[in-house]
Amino acid sequence: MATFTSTSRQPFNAEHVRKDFPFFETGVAYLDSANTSQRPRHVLYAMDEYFEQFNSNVHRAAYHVSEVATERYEGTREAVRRFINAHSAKEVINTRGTTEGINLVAYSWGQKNIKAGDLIVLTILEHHSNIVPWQILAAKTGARLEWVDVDEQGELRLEQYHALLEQKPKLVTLSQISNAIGTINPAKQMVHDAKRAGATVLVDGAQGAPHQGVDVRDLGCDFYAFSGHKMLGPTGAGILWGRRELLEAMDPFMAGGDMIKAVRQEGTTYADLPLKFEAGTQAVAEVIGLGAAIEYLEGLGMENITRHEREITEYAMEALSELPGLRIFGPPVERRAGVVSFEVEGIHPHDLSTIVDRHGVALRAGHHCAMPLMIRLDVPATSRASFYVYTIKDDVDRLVEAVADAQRIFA
Amino acid sequence: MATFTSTSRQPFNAEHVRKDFPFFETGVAYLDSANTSQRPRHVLYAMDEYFEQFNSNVHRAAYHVSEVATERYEGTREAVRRFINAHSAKEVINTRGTTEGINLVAYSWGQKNIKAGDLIVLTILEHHSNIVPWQILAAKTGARLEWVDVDEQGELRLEQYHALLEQKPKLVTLSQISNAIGTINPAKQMVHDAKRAGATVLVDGAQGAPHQGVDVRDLGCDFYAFSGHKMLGPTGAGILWGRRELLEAMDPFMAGGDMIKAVRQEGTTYADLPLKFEAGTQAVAEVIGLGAAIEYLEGLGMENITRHEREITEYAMEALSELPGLRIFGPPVERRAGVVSFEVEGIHPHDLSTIVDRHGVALRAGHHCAMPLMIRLDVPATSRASFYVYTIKDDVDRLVEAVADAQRIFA
Amino acid sequence: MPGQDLGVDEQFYREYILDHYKNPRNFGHIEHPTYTHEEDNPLCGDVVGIDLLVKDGVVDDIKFHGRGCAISQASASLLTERIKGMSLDEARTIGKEDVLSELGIDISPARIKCALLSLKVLKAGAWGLGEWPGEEEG
Amino acid sequence: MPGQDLGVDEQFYREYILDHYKNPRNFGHIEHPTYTHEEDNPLCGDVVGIDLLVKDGVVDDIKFHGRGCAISQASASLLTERIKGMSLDEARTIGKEDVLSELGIDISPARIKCALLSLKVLKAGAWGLGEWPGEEEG
Ligand SMILES: Cc1ncc(COP(=O)(O)O)c(C=O)c1O
Ligand SMILES: Cc1ncc(COP(=O)(O)O)c(C=O)c1O
Repeated sequence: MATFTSTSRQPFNAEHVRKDFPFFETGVAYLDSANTSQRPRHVLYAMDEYFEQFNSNVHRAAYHVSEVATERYEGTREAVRRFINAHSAKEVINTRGTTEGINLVAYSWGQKNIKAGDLIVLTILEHHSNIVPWQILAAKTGARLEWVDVDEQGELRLEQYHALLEQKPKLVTLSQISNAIGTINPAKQMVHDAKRAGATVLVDGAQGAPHQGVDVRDLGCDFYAFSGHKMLGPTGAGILWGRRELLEAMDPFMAGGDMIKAVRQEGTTYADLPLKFEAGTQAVAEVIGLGAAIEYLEGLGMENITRHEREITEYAMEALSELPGLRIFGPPVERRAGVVSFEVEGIHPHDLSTIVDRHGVALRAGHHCAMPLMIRLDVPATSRASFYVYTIKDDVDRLVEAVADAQRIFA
Repeated sequence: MATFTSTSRQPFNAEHVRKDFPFFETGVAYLDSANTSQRPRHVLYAMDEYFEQFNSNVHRAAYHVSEVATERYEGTREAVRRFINAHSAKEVINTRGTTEGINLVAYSWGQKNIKAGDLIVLTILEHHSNIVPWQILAAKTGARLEWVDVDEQGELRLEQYHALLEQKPKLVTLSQISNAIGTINPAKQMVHDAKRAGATVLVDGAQGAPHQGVDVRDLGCDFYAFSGHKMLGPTGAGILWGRRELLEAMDPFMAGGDMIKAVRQEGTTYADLPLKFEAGTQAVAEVIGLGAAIEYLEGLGMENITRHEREITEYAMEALSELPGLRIFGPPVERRAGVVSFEVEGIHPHDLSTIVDRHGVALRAGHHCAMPLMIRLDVPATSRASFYVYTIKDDVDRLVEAVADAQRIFA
Repeated sequence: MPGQDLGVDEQFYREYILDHYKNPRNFGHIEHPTYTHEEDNPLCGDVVGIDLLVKDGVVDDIKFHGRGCAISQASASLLTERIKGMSLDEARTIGKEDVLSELGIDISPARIKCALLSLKVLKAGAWGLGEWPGEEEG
Repeated sequence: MPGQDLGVDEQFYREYILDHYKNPRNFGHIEHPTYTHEEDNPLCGDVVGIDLLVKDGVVDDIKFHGRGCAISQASASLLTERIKGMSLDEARTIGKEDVLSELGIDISPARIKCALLSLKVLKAGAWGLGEWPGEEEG
């Protein structure tokens, strides 16, 4: 295994952390980590090691290199189990990312358990990946969707949520953190209340897992989906965690190699968890890379990461607020993850993005896959800066300068 | 872009090709390429370049690095279009691999088009990934499955196939090449006949694309699925090609970010092809790697590859046949791809695999995800050696020696 | 690489683009248009609608409305200026390249859709073209 | 790394394993067994079935049948030898480690299932254990 960088041993220091990420040699101020993160050498090395030393498929073969590959592949499963504090690694399913995880639940759990007239509760903060699968399921089954609204600060209206829970929803689905405006939802309390109301609960952890971490047993939900590529891992690997009893009662999602016990012309028996849900050749190198990313995050310490992001976020909110005509969406910094979504009077977010890009600042403009929220906020799009372990104040300074320049141009 | 190795300019020479693959420094005689291939530096560099220089998500952002990433990502789509000679890059859908591609068709096309009593024809040579999705679809819809059998050489019984076509199947699905015993099916003729009988036709190109290449328009099928990881590409990226009219008439498979035009609380409109079928963050680095693999294959020339594999296969069949008690399954070398599946009297394939592994020979033992075929051949498992662009006669010699050693041990 | 391009913004958002954005020409509606059509670019929320009044095969009047980024709105404004008074036949020959060169700036792939939205409205709507080749971009 | 391990095969497939494979002890069936159970390992097609005759809490007779690789069959043969004559209570304490150490060879992860198939049959079948912890391997 590539030896771990010394970063982890020292008190957290983003300037040092940054050195582990080859991308920063480009000089770009990367402010789009809520979209996808950069990846440290530790992760790239883990994948290269696979490609160079034990490149082979997993589970299927009895020769040595394949056994090493299998061990590493399954090693990630155990690392994930530890990272999210799941009861068993059997509950940890490899997916391409959050979207596949949610779709898996919508197909395999939803089509079996949701019936006409059933209520599905979601929130206006959700990412399209946690909206559209339920719209489709509702349309197919005749179930009803109800949305929890937000208040003026972009925080969920809990009294409305509780009123909806009285209608005994079959499923409640919510994000731990909003990718669009950074709201940290009171997920634990909401899950608790939903469970008491008898609902099955899915938590979209796409932003939660990378920035806050999670203890799925403490959180109390039934399903938890997240993406490796947003937490320093490679593209192509993500995780769905589910409670064993639920996963066992579900039909497979995709079918094919590796998810079977025995295939006969007359019919097929399926493999036990977790392989039942991993049909076909998986993203072996990427799963191994995800394991390395988790190792790296654990080395930094999730609390350090959250604290660092809070600092940067506070700094960014203050600095941006000083610009005239700039309006920030979402809650105060105490209930906000490392995301600052804003609009600048008179400059469309896309124009702003183009101009700051010419200053070497990568700023996201758009609806952030949260169109219902944009409509609710009554904006066509926002500009969004999002932060991670490697973000430094200089990145924020460059953003502020670039925005000021755009204001000069558009004045 | 990493500069292309000079390999391509010279007449094909596996000894040279091999030098592009870092894995071979391990000294392992890798004979499991039908399972997954090794990857050349050209592919690893393309991914590293992404991670180091323009690591970002695609389609969603307006800043420079994301535009470069999008350009490369879409560049693969065009490379695939060219490689398979599709009419339009819109027909090229990114998947994790063959299994996901087939499942996509089974869900999105199958659940809409297959009705109770309909006939689905497949073959006994199929991989589980081209069996189990249809068993599930048949069970759900009440459709019938009929299997085309093989003769004693492991070649499809075409008279039986034609009899089945008279029953007007709704869907015919077949592999271009059998991964288990290497049979090259007369796919073009079979597709032609199936189309004449009015069927929709899927071809499983998991072995065809890497070893023979394909011209989907010449082949005449409606869907063609294959895996990047079997053709020098990274794990986690594969392709489904489909005829535009069919893809357009299909519902999406997975839903979420990027596959939408507009999401409203009241309902959602879907993106045009190909994005309609690419929900959520894709395996960006891996798709870019797949593009590099295709470039590399084109540099070598598919005809050279096929010719080289034929030579190695012929050599291997001759050498193995000289061992006492060794029986090779499947057709003569003229109608066989680079796969030699065999059994050795008195030695179980797993024991054989373990012993040759100790000689540094990676040989696959098992059912090769083709259990119905194993039952038909009346063996619990076989040993399988499979070859690719980098296989040299020395690999085969080492296999033969190792098998001879196993025979001494088990004598 | 970016980061080195400081100072080129003024060039990128040329004076006259900003001028067309802030003071759009032919902005508004025509009361009884011969053709009228509106399209949006859902990805970024840009909207452009165009009303055409055709007399004797000539574009007698043209107005646009909409909202969105400077590129989409300036490009619409420029397009209306160009087309007004043209014969329909001549107007039909206007292509992507014309629009882009008239903008006179280096449009990045992600912004091409913004730049071409007004042309798309004209082609897909007013001239009833089903498929719009500009979709291939971006 | 492999490739350097040439010559160790004889050690790996020790004489007595091959002997148990070629000349399995206690092979066959018991006419009226107290317990009988069969399992297969679908992945590689190994099959092992075990019949047990229990008298006064003691394994009076045991026979196995099956087919598969040397490891699975030799391991079954060794297990029957070990258990015959044992009290049921004692036999129940036999664990994975016992079976693996009795084989006395270095079993690679992919072959663990072969080595433990007979123990699984005993535990899951004859002793009615629902879940078999050995599943966690491989
Ligand atoms: C013929 C055939 N079909 C389908 C597959 C499944 O491909 P994948 O595992 O990449 O999804 C394979 C390989 O395993 C194959 O050889
Ligand atoms: C909150 C949230 N949910 C879901 C997703 C979808 O994740 P992915 O695109 O990795 O499937 C994202 C990221 O895009 C997200 O931020």
